[in-house]
Amino acid sequence: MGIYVIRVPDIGEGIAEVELVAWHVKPGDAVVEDQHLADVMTDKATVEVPAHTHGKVLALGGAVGQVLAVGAELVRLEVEGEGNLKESSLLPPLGEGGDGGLPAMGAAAGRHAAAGPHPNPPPAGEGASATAGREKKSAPAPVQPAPAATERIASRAQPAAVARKEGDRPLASPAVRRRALDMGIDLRRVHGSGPAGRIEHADLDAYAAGGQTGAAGASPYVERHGEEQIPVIGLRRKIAQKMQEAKRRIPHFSYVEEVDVTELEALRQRLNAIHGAARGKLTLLPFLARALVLALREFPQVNARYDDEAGVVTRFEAVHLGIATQTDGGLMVPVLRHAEALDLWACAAGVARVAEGARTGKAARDELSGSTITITSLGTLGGIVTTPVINHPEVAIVGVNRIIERPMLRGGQVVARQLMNLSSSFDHRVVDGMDAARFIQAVRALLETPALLFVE
Amino acid sequence: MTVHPALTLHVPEPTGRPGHKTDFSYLSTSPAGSVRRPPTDTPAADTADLATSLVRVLDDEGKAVGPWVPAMHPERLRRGLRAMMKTRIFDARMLNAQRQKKLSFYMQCLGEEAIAVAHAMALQDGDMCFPTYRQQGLLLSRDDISLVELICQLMSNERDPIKGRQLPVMYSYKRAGFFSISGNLATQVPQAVGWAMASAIKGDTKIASAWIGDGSTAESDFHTALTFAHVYHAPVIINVVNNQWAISTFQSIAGGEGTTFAQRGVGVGLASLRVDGNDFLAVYAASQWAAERARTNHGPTLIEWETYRAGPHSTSDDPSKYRPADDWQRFPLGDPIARLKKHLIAIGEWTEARHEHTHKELEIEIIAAQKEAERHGTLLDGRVPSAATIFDDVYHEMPEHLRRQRQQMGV
Amino acid sequence: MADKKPESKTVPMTMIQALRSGLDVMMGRDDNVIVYGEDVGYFGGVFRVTEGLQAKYGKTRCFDAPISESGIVGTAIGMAAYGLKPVVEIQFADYFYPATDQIVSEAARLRHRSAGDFTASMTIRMPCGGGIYGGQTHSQSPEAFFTHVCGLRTVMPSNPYDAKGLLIASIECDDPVIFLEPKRLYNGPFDGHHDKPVVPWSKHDMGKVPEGYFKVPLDKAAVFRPGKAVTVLTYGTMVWVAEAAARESGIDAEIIDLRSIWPLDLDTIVDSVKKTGCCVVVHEATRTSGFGAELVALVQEHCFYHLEAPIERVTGWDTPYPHAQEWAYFPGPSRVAEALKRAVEG
Amino acid sequence: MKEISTKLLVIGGGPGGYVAAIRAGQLGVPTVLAEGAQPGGTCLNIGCIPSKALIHAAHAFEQARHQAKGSPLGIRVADPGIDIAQTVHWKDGIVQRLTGGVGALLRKAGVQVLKGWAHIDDGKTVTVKPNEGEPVRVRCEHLLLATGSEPVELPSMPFGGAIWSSTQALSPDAIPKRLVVVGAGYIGLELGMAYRKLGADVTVVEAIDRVLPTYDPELTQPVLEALKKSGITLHLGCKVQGWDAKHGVHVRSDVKAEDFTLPADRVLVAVGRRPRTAGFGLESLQLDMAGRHVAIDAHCRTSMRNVWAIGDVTGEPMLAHRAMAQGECVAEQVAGKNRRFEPMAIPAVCFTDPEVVVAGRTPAEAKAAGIDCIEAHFPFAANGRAMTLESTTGFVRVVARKDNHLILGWQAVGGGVSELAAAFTQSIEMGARLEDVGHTIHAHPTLGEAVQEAALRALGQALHV
Repeated sequence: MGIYVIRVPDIGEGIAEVELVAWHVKPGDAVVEDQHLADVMTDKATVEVPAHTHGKVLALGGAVGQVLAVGAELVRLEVEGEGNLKESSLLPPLGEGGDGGLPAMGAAAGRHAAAGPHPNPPPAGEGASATAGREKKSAPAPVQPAPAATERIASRAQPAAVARKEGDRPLASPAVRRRALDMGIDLRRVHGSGPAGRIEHADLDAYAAGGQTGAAGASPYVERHGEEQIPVIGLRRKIAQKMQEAKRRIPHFSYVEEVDVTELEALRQRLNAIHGAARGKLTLLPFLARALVLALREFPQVNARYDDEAGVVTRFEAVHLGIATQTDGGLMVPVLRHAEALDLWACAAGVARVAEGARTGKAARDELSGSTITITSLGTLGGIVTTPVINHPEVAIVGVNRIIERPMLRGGQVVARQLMNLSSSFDHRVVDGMDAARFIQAVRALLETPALLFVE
Repeated sequence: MTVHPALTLHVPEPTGRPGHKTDFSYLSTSPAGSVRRPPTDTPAADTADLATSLVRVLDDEGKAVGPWVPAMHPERLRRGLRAMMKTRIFDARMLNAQRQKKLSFYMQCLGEEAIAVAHAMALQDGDMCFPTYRQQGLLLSRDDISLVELICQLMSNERDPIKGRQLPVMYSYKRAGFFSISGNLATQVPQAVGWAMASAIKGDTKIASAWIGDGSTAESDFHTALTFAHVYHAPVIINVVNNQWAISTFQSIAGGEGTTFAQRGVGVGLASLRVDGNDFLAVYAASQWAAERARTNHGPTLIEWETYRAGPHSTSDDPSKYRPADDWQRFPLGDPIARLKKHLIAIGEWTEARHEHTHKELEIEIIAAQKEAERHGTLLDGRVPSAATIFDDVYHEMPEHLRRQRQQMGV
Repeated sequence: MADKKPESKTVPMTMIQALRSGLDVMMGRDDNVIVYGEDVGYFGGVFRVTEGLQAKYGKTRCFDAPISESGIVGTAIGMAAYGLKPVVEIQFADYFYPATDQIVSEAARLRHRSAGDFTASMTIRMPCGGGIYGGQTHSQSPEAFFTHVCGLRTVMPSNPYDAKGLLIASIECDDPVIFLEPKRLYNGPFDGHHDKPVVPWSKHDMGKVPEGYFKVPLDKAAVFRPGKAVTVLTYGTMVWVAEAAARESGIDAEIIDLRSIWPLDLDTIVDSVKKTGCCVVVHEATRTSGFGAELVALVQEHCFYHLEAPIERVTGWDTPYPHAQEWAYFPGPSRVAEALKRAVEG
Repeated sequence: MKEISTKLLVIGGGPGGYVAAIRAGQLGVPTVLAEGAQPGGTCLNIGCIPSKALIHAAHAFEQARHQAKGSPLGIRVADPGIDIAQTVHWKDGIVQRLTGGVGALLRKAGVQVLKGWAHIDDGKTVTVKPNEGEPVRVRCEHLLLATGSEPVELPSMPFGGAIWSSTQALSPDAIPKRLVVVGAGYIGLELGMAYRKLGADVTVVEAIDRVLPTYDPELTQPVLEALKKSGITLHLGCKVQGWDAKHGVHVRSDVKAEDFTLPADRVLVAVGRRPRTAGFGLESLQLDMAGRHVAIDAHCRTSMRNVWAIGDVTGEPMLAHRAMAQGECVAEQVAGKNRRFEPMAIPAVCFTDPEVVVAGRTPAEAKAAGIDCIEAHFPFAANGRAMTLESTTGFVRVVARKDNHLILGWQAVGGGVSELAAAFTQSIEMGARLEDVGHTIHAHPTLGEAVQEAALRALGQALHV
């Protein structure tokens, strides 16, 4: 028998260390080639580490949450033949982001409403946790036929306030169920505080008295003592580090300007009406991207990355657009490369693709790094003004606030116009206030007369 | 340029109103036996004179005179008399029941009994009548239609053969050649012509007999039917029962002033007769004539039967508001039952005593039938056919939307 | 479409020839079948539908009638009461009004009011619909008058094959049937593009009709064009207009040809709307209280939870049918296409 | 005809019907109950109760004979015998006491009982024809169909004479020497095993290739072994073709080459039960049907307004306790309350020897429903009480969700396990988890301990195995 050591893979781009996010095997387990051993995390993506050969797990190289240097020992296997302990060969770089298995901890635990006293994940090795997330829609075999249409009115009119898997019947004792019928309360909208989400009499009373609005909104009269410690690990830890770094090292200067997007919106809706069915619907983003591409031509210093240690600012002709995207694990910034070469629809499709890649963890490597300027938007929750944090090492970030219709004076007349704020932040070390203001005014001019967007 | 007087609109009026007697001179009549009887294959155009004269057989003394005297055995006359009496007594009893709310509605044929009864005796089994609601005599003159069943229809009770779906008196008896009565006026006349055309198309021997009141002849369906009957020489008899009144409208408003309804037939090309409707023998004779004409492929006949609607239009009508109360007594053509009774006595085939006895016998029979019918419920006591049955017979086979609606009704 | 495999040879037929063949087959099989109406005898009908029938079956089986719609229908009821199977023609659907009393109070009610003692098994054929510059009294689509009358069946074919199959089924049916024939489809399918030359039925697979006896059931709608994006409920000429709208708009519409307008094949409709989630109703007849209103009511009753958009209706305007402005009134493919888009985009 | 009107008319006085009537009466609803035979229906008169009585008697007699052959318990019994007439008399006594009791309860609740056969005229009118005397027409506001089910008859062997249905088998005039049972369902085996214990030579013929086909094989294995041990001959995968006095039952086998005959003094046909929907005008209501059963919704409403249906006539599971629960549910709705019939689980018990109980989902059903579950067994061989009852075959099995240990189902086979049914459905209905049952003190020594142990074992904390 021999010893075969599997080391922490070098995922590329000079990544120094990785974080161990989940184990899928435990000492003593027999493993087969390519079996999914563990998940490790860089600031780019989560990567699955497969077994290189058959063997039995002797030892694990670290605990979940521990940071390991690239090349460090990850798993030690007992294998047939003499193994690889002798030469310390660098392991072949892992395939493109692995086959996209969900990080054991990430998505699965989050979505499943398994409240209750089980903070730690089910014991590893059960092999179940990875599948827990992918539970098929369980079609409960109710003894009685599906609820009559009238019941569906109630459930349809008010979406169930309690995150239960669709089709699960609310757990309640016969006594609670009968009282609910008498009180005309649909149990599907009552939060169950009991074990496995069971609805207790107290819950029913709370619902009836305070009219429990949602899962979180506890009735004001009931004390809550639950606490939950969540270690800042994985993607969350990465985000924390980057934000801290950006805030600490970059003197942010924010500049907010109001843009009249009435014409722009009219154009957008016209294009959607004509080409929407065939080419897909356009949001505001592609137009803004177009505006940035044109404006950056006059203000290259905004389309740059600043390596403050080396003291070098690299300006780019290409516009690699960072798209701030909210994922289940937290904020990620996938990159739409060469935005300058994309027309409105291609840009829209590209944004959708990279955002989806980030959300599902399937983003290709080059789609997760290399952006030269970033756009961030909270969509309808855009707020009036924001102070976005620059995506280090970039030097600028453009934030889009919400569009609202307000009375404006035009030619002495009060007319309704659609207005939108752009809240942008700049690295004051390399971008002076005047340049930043003029850059934003250039973008504003393009957006306010959209025809200019199509003039090279 | 000549000066014309102002134009005036002529609105016909009856000669009598409540409080002053009717002048019946408007009613042109002919002496009994004076009107000729042409062969049944005579050309229609030659019957113009018969459309204005009045065929009568019984004279004032009750003797049968003239060329129209039918060959009728006294036993069949007695059966006719009995049928007329039965119809009149039945009407009287049912009027009573309506007053007691056992029926919701009733219509009598007081004073017109001879027309339906005698006409029925002139038809054959299989012929089809298309009656109005005042020809109950066609059914009451038969011995194969149960009085109990008729009364069950009047009471819309559980034994009503048409399941409480029609107003009382709107019978339907295909087996007795009595087409389902419709509440709409004159619709049955073109239907009768169609039925006759069908019989002809199939080379059958059955004929049709359509019925209509003087008032309804104003309906377009009546004129259309005359045209179709003439065009296709349909084997049909079209009976216009001119009982002078359409609810409160005198027959002149229907176009009878200065002319006769029978002349309409001649105008279209139908053989036409005008006959004394209260003269049992004349009715039988004229009906026989028309039936033979039709059955021998010589086409249709229009007969106007002069009579008088002695009673109200229906239980919801009060004639005292629009005509003199003594009209019927003074009506020149008299009472059909009295005239036939007088004739039978005159020829020694009947006596007052037998008349009295028959009257009592009929009353007992009708009262018993009413009692029996009431055992199956009345509209009043709610024992009517189940509401579930209203969904039957809308279509030949019940479509799904009706099955679902019955589920929603819950019965 | 072909619900029972017909055995006989299939030949190209226009809708006129298909109807004639239907009458011919039935008159041959059942000598109680009588055909009459204005000009239908010696001349063979103003649209030539009954051409040759009098010559073949004699004057007492196929004959002309006086110009009296109430007389034609009234006598037909009498014939049906006798036991015949009259198939009468109202020369233009616009002329049925004088026969309304006979149709509604008599034919439709006879079975019910006599508890089955008498029945009126008859078929009343009426050429209907516009598209031929017929003006306001040769273009109307009166189906809504009849669907409101219980006891009547209302049928409208959209192609020669269905025309013959449905006519035979109507004649054999024991109920009174109002058989509406879209005259613009007599010679070929019409998709609303009036500027294009007429495509004859011979160039269309629905123009191939078996010569012998076959029936298309009265209680079954046809999925004229399967699709997933939106359900179009329509009948008659509008079936072809809807198909053109779907083709030109690129929207994958499922077109249901009702064929039997009432009683209605509700299951086919509900299944389709539940699948697509949106619905467009199309008919030539005027909008208010048109039969489309009933279809909308039924769809919202049975598919409320599956609807993702309001149900659209494309109909004739609430005006008398114009002569010169025919194509402004006639619901064409562009109006239908707009409705499809509104329904799909919600 | 005499006519009465009421608010609720119940057709059928079986468990569903009489419970609905009593409950409605208690709630002040004017109620009429039409029952052609005895109150209590199949269950009390020719079903559950009499069959359990016969099974008990047979078991007692078999025990006596077992002890007579030298009992390890040291009991001495001389020449045991049975007077079957007295047994039937004893059973009939129980039935009369119960049907009498139901009659009293109905009277106490103010229910008007019409003893006669109902015929439906329309959705709100029923004519009740008594065996003698004048028919009565009843008009009602609410009509409740509780007509139950009847044994399925084989066309080749109609009931009568030597061909028994379960009804005749429960009132035997004598114990047949050779009894052939057609159908290895719960009725066939319950009575087949009872008659074996009464001394009859029993042969069971079943078309399907295993006994109690509606239960899972692991559960019925102990029953199969008991059948073989008791000397009952079993012909699986065989279909009966007919019967004649000389040769007995003609059987065609999928497995064997030729057909064969089984001599028989009596033949018990127990191939299933079908809903009683014919012969009283039900079809005239044109209700929506579910196959041969009346279709109902979660309120026990049929497709017709204010017409309700409960019990066997509405289909599977055809169990008396389901009918009773539905009866109560309907009565309370007629009284104006808001009720739904949506139990989390309905137990089913088979009184073979050993007994079988199922409640909730089996492991196979849970997997089929895509639920990630865990299961655990606890054998009675490791249960002290079972040993003291000389009955250590069988086990208790629990099925629960893997993620939150919510109990999904219980199954058990073994002597006396029918009494565990209450614990099983109580735990499922209450939404209990393995921990709830595992950490409840179960009395020692009882068969119930096996329930606790099964739960603990599922949690990986088994103590006694």
